[in-house]
Amino acid sequence: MSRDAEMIREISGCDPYRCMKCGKCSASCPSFNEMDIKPHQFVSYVLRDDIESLVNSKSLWKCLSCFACVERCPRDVKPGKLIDAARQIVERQQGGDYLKADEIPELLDPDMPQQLLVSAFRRYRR
Amino acid sequence: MPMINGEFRPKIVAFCCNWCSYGGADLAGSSRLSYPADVKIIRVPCSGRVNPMFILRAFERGADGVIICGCHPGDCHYSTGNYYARRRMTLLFSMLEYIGIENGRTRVEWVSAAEGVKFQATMNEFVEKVKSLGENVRLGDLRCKD
Amino acid sequence: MKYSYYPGCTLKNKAQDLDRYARASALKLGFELEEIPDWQCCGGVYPLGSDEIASKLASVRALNYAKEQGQDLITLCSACHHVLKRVNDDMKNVQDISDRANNYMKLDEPYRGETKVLHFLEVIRDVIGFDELKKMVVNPLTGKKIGAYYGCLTLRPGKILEFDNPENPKIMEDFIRAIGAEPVIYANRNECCGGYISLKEGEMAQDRTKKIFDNCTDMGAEMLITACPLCRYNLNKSEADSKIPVYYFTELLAEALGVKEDC
Amino acid sequence: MQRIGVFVCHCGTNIAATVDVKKVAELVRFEPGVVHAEDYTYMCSEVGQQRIIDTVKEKNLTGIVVCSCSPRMHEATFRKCAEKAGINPYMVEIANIREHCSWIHKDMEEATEKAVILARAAIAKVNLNAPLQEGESPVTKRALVIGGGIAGIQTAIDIAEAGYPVDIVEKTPSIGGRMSQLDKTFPTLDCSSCILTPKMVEASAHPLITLHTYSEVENVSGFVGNFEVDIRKKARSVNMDKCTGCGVCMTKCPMKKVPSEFNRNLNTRTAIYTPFAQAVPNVPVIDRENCMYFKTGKCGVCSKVCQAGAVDYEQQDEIITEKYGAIVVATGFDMIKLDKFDEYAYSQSADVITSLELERIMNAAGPTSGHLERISDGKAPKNIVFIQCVGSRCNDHRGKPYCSKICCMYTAKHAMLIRDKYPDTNVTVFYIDVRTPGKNFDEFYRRAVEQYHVNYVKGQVGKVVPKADGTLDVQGVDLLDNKQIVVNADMVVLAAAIEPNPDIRKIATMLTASIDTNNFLTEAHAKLRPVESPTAGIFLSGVTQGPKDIPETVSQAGAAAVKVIGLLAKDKLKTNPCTAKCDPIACNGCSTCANVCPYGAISYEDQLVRGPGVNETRRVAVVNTALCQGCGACSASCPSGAMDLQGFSNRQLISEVDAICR
Repeated sequence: MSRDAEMIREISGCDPYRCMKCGKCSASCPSFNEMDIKPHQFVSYVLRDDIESLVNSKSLWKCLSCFACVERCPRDVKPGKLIDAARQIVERQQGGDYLKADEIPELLDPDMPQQLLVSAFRRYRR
Repeated sequence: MPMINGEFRPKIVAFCCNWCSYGGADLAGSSRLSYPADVKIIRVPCSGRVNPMFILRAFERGADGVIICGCHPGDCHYSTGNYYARRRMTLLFSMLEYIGIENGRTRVEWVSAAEGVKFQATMNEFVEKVKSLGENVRLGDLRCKD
Repeated sequence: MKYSYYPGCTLKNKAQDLDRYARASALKLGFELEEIPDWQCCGGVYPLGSDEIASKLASVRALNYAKEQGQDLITLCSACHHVLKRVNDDMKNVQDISDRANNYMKLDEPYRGETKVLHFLEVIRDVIGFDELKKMVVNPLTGKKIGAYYGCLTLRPGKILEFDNPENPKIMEDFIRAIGAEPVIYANRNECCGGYISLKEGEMAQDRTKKIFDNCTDMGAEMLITACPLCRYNLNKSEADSKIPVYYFTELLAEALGVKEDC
Repeated sequence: MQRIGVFVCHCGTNIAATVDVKKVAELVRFEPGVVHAEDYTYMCSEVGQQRIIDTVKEKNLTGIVVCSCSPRMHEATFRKCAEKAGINPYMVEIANIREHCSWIHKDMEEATEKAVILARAAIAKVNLNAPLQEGESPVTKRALVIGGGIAGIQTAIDIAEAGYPVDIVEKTPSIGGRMSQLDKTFPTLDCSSCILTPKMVEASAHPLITLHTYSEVENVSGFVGNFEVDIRKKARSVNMDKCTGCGVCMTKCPMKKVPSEFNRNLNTRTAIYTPFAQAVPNVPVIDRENCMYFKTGKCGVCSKVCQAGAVDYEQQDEIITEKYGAIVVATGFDMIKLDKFDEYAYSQSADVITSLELERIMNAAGPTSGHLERISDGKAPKNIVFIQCVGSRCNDHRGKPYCSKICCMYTAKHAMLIRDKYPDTNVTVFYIDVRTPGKNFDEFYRRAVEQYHVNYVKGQVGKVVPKADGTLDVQGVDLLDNKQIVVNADMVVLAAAIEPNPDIRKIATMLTASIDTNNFLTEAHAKLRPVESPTAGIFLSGVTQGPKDIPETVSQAGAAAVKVIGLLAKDKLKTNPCTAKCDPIACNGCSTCANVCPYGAISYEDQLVRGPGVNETRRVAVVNTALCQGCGACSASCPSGAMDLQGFSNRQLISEVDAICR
């Protein structure tokens, strides 16, 4: 297993081998349609060691961290945590922040709660 | 200190009741769930059969840890043997601690015949714990030393 | 009864009413919210990585402060509630995180998750009781059909937050009943509003909120209540035809208790 | 001094691949008492056993150590072999160098060293072994079956047909069990009642079968061949001998709002009731918790209308005690509660139902008289979604880790029956895997797809959203299409996991039968003794041992019956000679041992004790070997060391400890 795959397992604390490919995560995911790699496929990418595709996937930035997949996964695999780990690899190693500071002013709107910015920063940037 | 490749290898005696834990150990075996070879199992009909004398003897003869495994509470093949074992061992272990045999060297665990995985996990944990405590020097009978 | 109170960033700014109404209602209900001095932002999202420590320390500080005061800690914002409860669970049950966080903190006495974290609603349910609340209501919202919107952060993961049944919660429905209105139960009340995604993918958030409004209005809701400033923002930004007004639950609480005008 | 032979088994490569068997034989040759040591490929084979017999004779052996697999596997084999060779079978000890050594270690040196130590311990023990004689105990030629479902009924009929009396204890007012709730059965679509009812009648009419319905086992004592069981016969409030089964009481009972357990609470029953029309015995019971008379003292309608004068409000629970030689557990299953699976909206919508509820709806005697109707509004559903594996194959806190085994087939059955009877109804099945091993099973499932055009979708359902118009939006995934889909349904059917009857814990404890982590009873050997409990005299029938369908249950019920018959056919049983023994010289009659003995096997008598410096008559402990089961609790608690356990004596166990710690 590659270092990245190892790291994903370590950061997430998830064991992809427990997955039985039932699709419960993809059935629950509110962002399914916007994702290129679907939640139930995350596991296969980690097991196949194809972290490259995973970190370049749009899905990383479409996950809402709503934990529906985590709550409902019958095998305790927690795909949501896997995708978050992949996101962190991107942010930590490759500086591939999804949100640049200079983008912000134009995204702002006067009603926007601080919480949104804080959360987005946490999720999108190192 | 018994060392293999520079690593301390403890002597561990496991008393396993014939009905549950011995079967659990068999299941661990047939499921190929490995645990350190330091553990040697003695079959007893019931955890309630284990006389405190056996444990003292083991420590005297240089054992570094002793574990007693029986049926889960309520599941004893002889109804109540494991309850007696639990009470007896609680007393014995606190006395042993008093004379310097650390609590980590003694343990009572319930393992059913269906719990091969638990047997393995218990043994792995116990061996690690005993290893971290090092050799038992407190009760060793000097006459038995080389 | 006094509680350590962790308001969180948004309640100091964009969601001041959530905070104001809560404080006034609390006094009326017979407990006091003592704001934790120098609290720091929880970060809005719980850091999922099992090796993340620094981002959890702000929560640990607040939790430890409450422990020192010998008080339970109350939050109002769903996100703060989520982060604080989960960090608290880590401190209690995840040895590695707990040890490392304590190493950073260098407290006189290590913090091991002793503080009890409560959502404002949990205090009403578990300490005061909905029956008691009902008795204190002076302006019952009779006839109003209200949908509760929980979102994700208050409920999941159910095993750690232990807030309510994560798939079929009832705490807000009981609350709605207690203030004299009629709860409208709809399945999507625990589906995500889009969260922070609305910053960069507005259409995604539009799609999520539409699903929620479609479902709750279909079941007959006339207004929604929420505990989360972010949920409220996203719902308010919705362009769905089925859109209905969204309030913080504290606003309705203050109204029912007759303290809204004091705020 | 013993003359011991050590026989090291290769078990093919099972042992020999990781343990240097030759070295083991070589190293133990010089242990005290050992006069012979050899290794052989398969010690348990006929050739292997003959080698042991020949060596015993040739070298005049008095004891045998076999280093092989677990004694739980082949101890009996080698004891018989010793007996053939002319030495006492209890002079054999097994060193378990397979399960406890070769199978779990990889390093040859390490495994060999451990094997030698285990062999030394066994040798040390044999050095102290003494010949033991098995005793005999009589067999009560009567069997008890706990549970009156198809498993219990079949076992009882088979035992009775062999000429032995059998009692069935059934908790509910009627025998029949789960099978009586079913509509049709797969894979042949027989009507369940049509094949079950005759069996129920046969059981009740059989001269050798006694039914104790509305009864529960309260206490069990004794041991194989000689169990004594207390059975609580709950007060029926109806005299079984007088009741004619006319049913007038049930039609007149004013309390009609009690949820019907038999119909899975889909409709109601009266307070005086039989669970279903074909109940056996066809005698109602009064549900005292819901009966007006018992609650308020007013009413008494049933008593007034009963022409036979059978209603008896004064009836009390009765406890009877019976003796049995064997006990069969056939307590069956229930479906898990679905309160942790609210994403399927089971508790939010009346039209989300379990498969067992659908069985009742489809059943002509059920709450809708067999018409497929929605529970909420009585309308015929046009779109039905089935969801598989609800709570099965879960290793989280919500469900069960095992496959419930029957759901794939009954769902195919339901889908097929619905499409057959209501061809304009669309049926969608969300599945993870379709598991259909069994004769004509896969063909059956394929028929559902090919002939009845049932829409099978590989994937799970994430959420069921009830809508204002009464329909349900089922959001799932089609994994093969890689699409999230929403199916609008009128009815959703959940294949909830099955779990053992919740009473099984209590029953297993009474029987001292072991139970696994999922509350299924453990078999004595998973492959070779699947219908026997490790506790002698206890047998397993049906789902109590693990999930299974009707054909499998019936086969297993028959197998359990055969084992029972084999036991009851014996006039005497050999008893375990490893019993406790008291040394009167050391015994001071303190009673500690009698207090811990779970079998009451220890009594005290005045004996003339003679020994070095002793010559007096005093009170000493005496063991009744017929009652003693050999647990050794007495010997561990004896303060003076007088009480010892033969076969596991203090000296023997200490010698093992010494050998290991050497």
